Amino acid sequence: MSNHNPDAPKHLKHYFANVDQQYETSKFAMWAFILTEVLTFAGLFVAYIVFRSWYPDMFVDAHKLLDVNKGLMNTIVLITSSLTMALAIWAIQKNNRKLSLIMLIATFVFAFCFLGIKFLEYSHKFEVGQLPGEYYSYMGPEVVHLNNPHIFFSIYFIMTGLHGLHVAIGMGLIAWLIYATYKGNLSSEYYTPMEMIGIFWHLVDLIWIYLFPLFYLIG
Amino acid sequence: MSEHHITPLRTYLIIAASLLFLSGVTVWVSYIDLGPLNIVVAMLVATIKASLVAFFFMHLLWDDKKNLTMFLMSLMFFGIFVTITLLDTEFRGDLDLNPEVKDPINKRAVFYDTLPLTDTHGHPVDEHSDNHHEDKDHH
Amino acid sequence: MLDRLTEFFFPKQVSTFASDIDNLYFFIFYSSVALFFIVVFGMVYLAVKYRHKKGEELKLTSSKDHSNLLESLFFIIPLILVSITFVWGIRSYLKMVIVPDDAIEIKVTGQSWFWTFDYPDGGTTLNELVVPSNQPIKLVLSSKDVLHSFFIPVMRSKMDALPNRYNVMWFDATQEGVYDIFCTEYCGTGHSQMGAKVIVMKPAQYEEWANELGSDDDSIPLDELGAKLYTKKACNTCHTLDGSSLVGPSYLQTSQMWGQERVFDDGTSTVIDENYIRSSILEPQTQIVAGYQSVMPTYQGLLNDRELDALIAFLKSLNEDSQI
Amino acid sequence: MSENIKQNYLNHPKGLMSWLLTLDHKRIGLMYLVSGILFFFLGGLLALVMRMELAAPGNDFISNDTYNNVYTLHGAIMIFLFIIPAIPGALGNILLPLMVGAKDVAFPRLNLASFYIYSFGALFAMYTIINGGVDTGWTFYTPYSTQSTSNVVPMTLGIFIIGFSSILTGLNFIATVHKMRIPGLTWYKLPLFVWALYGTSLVQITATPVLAITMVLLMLERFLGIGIFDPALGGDPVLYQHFFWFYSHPAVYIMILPAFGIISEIIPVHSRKKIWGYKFIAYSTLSIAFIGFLVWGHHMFTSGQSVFSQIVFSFITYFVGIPTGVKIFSWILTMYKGQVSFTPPMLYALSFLFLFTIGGLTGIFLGAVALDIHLHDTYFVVAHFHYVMQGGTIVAFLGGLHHWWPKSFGVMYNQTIAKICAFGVFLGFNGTFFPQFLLGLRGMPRRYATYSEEFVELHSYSTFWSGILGISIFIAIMNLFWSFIKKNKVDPGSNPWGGMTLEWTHTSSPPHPHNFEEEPVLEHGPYDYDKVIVEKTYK
Repeated sequence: MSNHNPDAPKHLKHYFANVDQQYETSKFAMWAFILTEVLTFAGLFVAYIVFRSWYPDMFVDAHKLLDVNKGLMNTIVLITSSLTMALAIWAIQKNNRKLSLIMLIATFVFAFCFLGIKFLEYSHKFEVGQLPGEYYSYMGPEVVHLNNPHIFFSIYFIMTGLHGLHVAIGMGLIAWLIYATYKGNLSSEYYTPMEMIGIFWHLVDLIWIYLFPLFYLIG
Repeated sequence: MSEHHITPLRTYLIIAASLLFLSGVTVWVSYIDLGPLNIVVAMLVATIKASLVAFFFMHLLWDDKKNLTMFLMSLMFFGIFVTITLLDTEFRGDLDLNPEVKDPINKRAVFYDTLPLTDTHGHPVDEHSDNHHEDKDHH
Repeated sequence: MLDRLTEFFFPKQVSTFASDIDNLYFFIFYSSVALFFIVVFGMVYLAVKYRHKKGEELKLTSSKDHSNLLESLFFIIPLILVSITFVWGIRSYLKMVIVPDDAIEIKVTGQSWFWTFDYPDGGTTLNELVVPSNQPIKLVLSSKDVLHSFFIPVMRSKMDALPNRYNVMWFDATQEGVYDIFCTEYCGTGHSQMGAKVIVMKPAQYEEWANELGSDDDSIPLDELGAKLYTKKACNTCHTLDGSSLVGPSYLQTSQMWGQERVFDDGTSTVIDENYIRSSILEPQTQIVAGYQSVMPTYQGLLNDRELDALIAFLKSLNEDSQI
Repeated sequence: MSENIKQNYLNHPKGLMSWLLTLDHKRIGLMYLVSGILFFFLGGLLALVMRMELAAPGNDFISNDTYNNVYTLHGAIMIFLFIIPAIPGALGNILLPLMVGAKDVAFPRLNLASFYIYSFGALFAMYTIINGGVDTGWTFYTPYSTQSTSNVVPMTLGIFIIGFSSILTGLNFIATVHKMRIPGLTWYKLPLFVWALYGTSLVQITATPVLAITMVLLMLERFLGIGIFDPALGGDPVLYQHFFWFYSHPAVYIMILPAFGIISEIIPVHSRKKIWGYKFIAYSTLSIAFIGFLVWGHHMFTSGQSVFSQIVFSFITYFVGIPTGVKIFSWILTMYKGQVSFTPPMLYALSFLFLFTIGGLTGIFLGAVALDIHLHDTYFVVAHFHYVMQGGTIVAFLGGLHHWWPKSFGVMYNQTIAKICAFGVFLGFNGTFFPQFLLGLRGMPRRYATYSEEFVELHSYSTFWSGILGISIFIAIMNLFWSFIKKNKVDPGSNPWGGMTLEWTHTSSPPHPHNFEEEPVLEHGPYDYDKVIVEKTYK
């Protein structure tokens, strides 16, 4: 039992009966992890919903301070990166390592663009004092009549910040995937890590799909 | 691992195109004033987009249904959290016998009283040429 | 019998809804006792009856593992009991939230660590809620700093005091007397000392009291008035008279240091005199005595000039008393 | 069983590193057990300090501030460092893979990571103690927690980190139960402890993320004043309570469900009887786990939440009572026509039934809104949750330790001492906490360092018995560990209680490093005492 079956592929852990069991287990656990991710964001969505219903006018007016163009650009960037990620998995399934590698690098670059645009957005907000919480100091003519716009910016920064953190973590994971693919550790026989990180990356996209309209479009 | 479903390339491209198209649609719609329907439309579009991502990019359509169950469970618990919290926050003072319970005493946080007015670039407007107010802005 | 039991379990019943709540308690109590005895008796009976006797061989045991009758009973009996409890609980609760129209409204403000009561005709008391009997009283609660909770055991009533929000509770006292009020939402160092009293008076007596509110102190000497204020205004929560330090420095110590330098936590110091005492009551946050925390709330608006003078006189007198 | 039976997970491989870097679920379980017990002792010591202070009114023993620190740390340590991680982390880790016939959990590396994350979080909690404590209560209610000058941030950070460990353990167990069962071990043939751990894990992965985000928001409220929970900045403290209890009420079920599982194992084995209503117990576990998410507002009946939600929460709360009642009746009826032996684990199980029934029934008092308003935040609540958490969970945990001790570690404790201690725990517990129901009814608020004269008698009574409770628990646990030192070994093939699940029938005591010598084959269900006679073998 402890003697390992010599025919077993080297990525098969000894405590699994076969490759399929291992793959299915990882994937199922990944989805359980997605559940925890969704519920982490759930807390923030609840805060958003509650405060929006308490301060409807403030939310509508404060959202006009956000830059829709940058938001839309980020949406496009992120959707495209999702596509390239899916294609990277498709390529490795077809055992086309080179294409897979290109797609992963493209995903990485798009992720970088996303954070770049986010950085531009943030730095503008910092300049004009549209900051979270007590650091808020922007009293321009559009908002001077509003009650507590700092709450809108608190929620905006926390939600997009946590999302940005996920993008950054995703970038780290993708960088590792690029390395592993380059080294030839992944193939159509074994691409579990790419599939898992793919799911994570699509989740990041999925959350942005909600953040974008909630903050930039309908405030 | 040969039996795993491989989604055709065409599917991915079509899905990505629809996602981009829907993103355009939701921005376009946001410029039309539909009143309270605004949020409904935006959330509807977002949900369609999210389902496309989940079912096709994340392969839920072809996966073991347990994985889909996990995902739906997360949405269900999110729903529970929102709904029950709103039962409180939306209905405080709902008996209307005690109207004072309904709203906060001070609608606005105190620190706004000391904030100087600014222009759209965040620079203080010298309304009262009040010097010590300005220092506050430089942190 | 039930009265004796009520006395055993509960404090006095003073509000109109107290007896209803106690009856609800006894309904659940008796049902629970019955269920509990079924459980414990069944457990002991089965365990003893089917015990593995010494020398008895191990054998195959019965395969019985369900009984439709028993299982439906498990569902139905508790379901009936909890349904009654739920409906009763809600009915009594609604009585507790719907305030009668003719209620007298008193504003209650919690603050670390005392209660302030503002009466409808003007006038304020600290840590003493005075109300007429047989008259609905509506309390509008709020807090100046952290969460507090206003609990009157004899009225079976309790409500949190939130900062920046009002909460409402009401009661109708049926018996004159002096009863305890506790703070039941944890609020820091002085939480367990944040008690107050509710004084229920006959309506006529209350009228008299309300008319005199705020005008009764002119006749007594300053230091005696100060001694009264020391407990009435809750100074005693944080400042002792025997030299030991609680949350704040003892009055005795301050009194003994009269005319000497006092060092503050920012390194500055000042001479203890009337002005210093006055400003440390009205603006306690500006100068913090070294070794203590900045927790004292301001008494601006809670003490008039004569009362301030009285407290100062009282404090000064402590040193003289101790030397005798 | 073959020659190399002498090889077991405790002696192979050897060396400190082989322990620190072990991927073996049994070793990780043992590490959880030891650290959990240490925190249990620390928390217990703090409890005794509190009881000492409360023996008489006035501040005779410690000051208000010290008392506030002590009770906060008692709560936080017991909940976050002991009860929540200890049962799933220790007993669950050791037993779950054995019970489903797997060689390990689904992700051994994650399992080890989870232990180290827990230790790392615990370091923050310990730093809090060294640095002067934290005085907000384990609930960290805003705005007190945003204003307090004590170590709120290290403590919440520690809890945030421990949350991750909880999530990873949950993920691991769920994947293990779903995917690692041996062929033929269908859901309805699983031991009920596995069902209980499965329910627990579901709650862990669903509720804990919300705790994590709540702690983050609380820290941000302190650093940035974000205005979500702080009323001075437009936030709402009641919203904080919603966030906090969305996790912390389900957390009650994280704590109690594994205890249910342990009891469902002990009673049929020591009664040698098929368990009564297997499916009822299994499904009531899942339904309790689910309903647990809908009732958090009953912790907030005096907070000023809307009347509507008061009614809804009160209504749903009662639905927790019904599946719980079904379980209690099923456990009792399991003994019907069995062969009951009064072994130490069984004594703990019986005392669990007694104590938990009181804990459960007093919950009914608190669910009735009108009555809860009087009882809220009084000693009645303190007594109620100690009857559930200590009389329920910890008594079951002790029972479980005594039950699986010979299996997990291959040594047997002194059974006479164990029985005496079981009585001591039972008496000491009732003596300590029963008077507190009366205190609460008479209006004694909780979290008070001093109190008025009228409560003296009951308080001193409670303090007296708490000493007996403390000593009994301490001796009970020392008795267990003493068997290690005395090397009172049992035969590797022994099955002292005649258990029927895989861990008793298919592996040695202590188990083989890879759990099973040969691939286990399922021969009978977990409680088929009506079909097969399993001998009790010992030594």
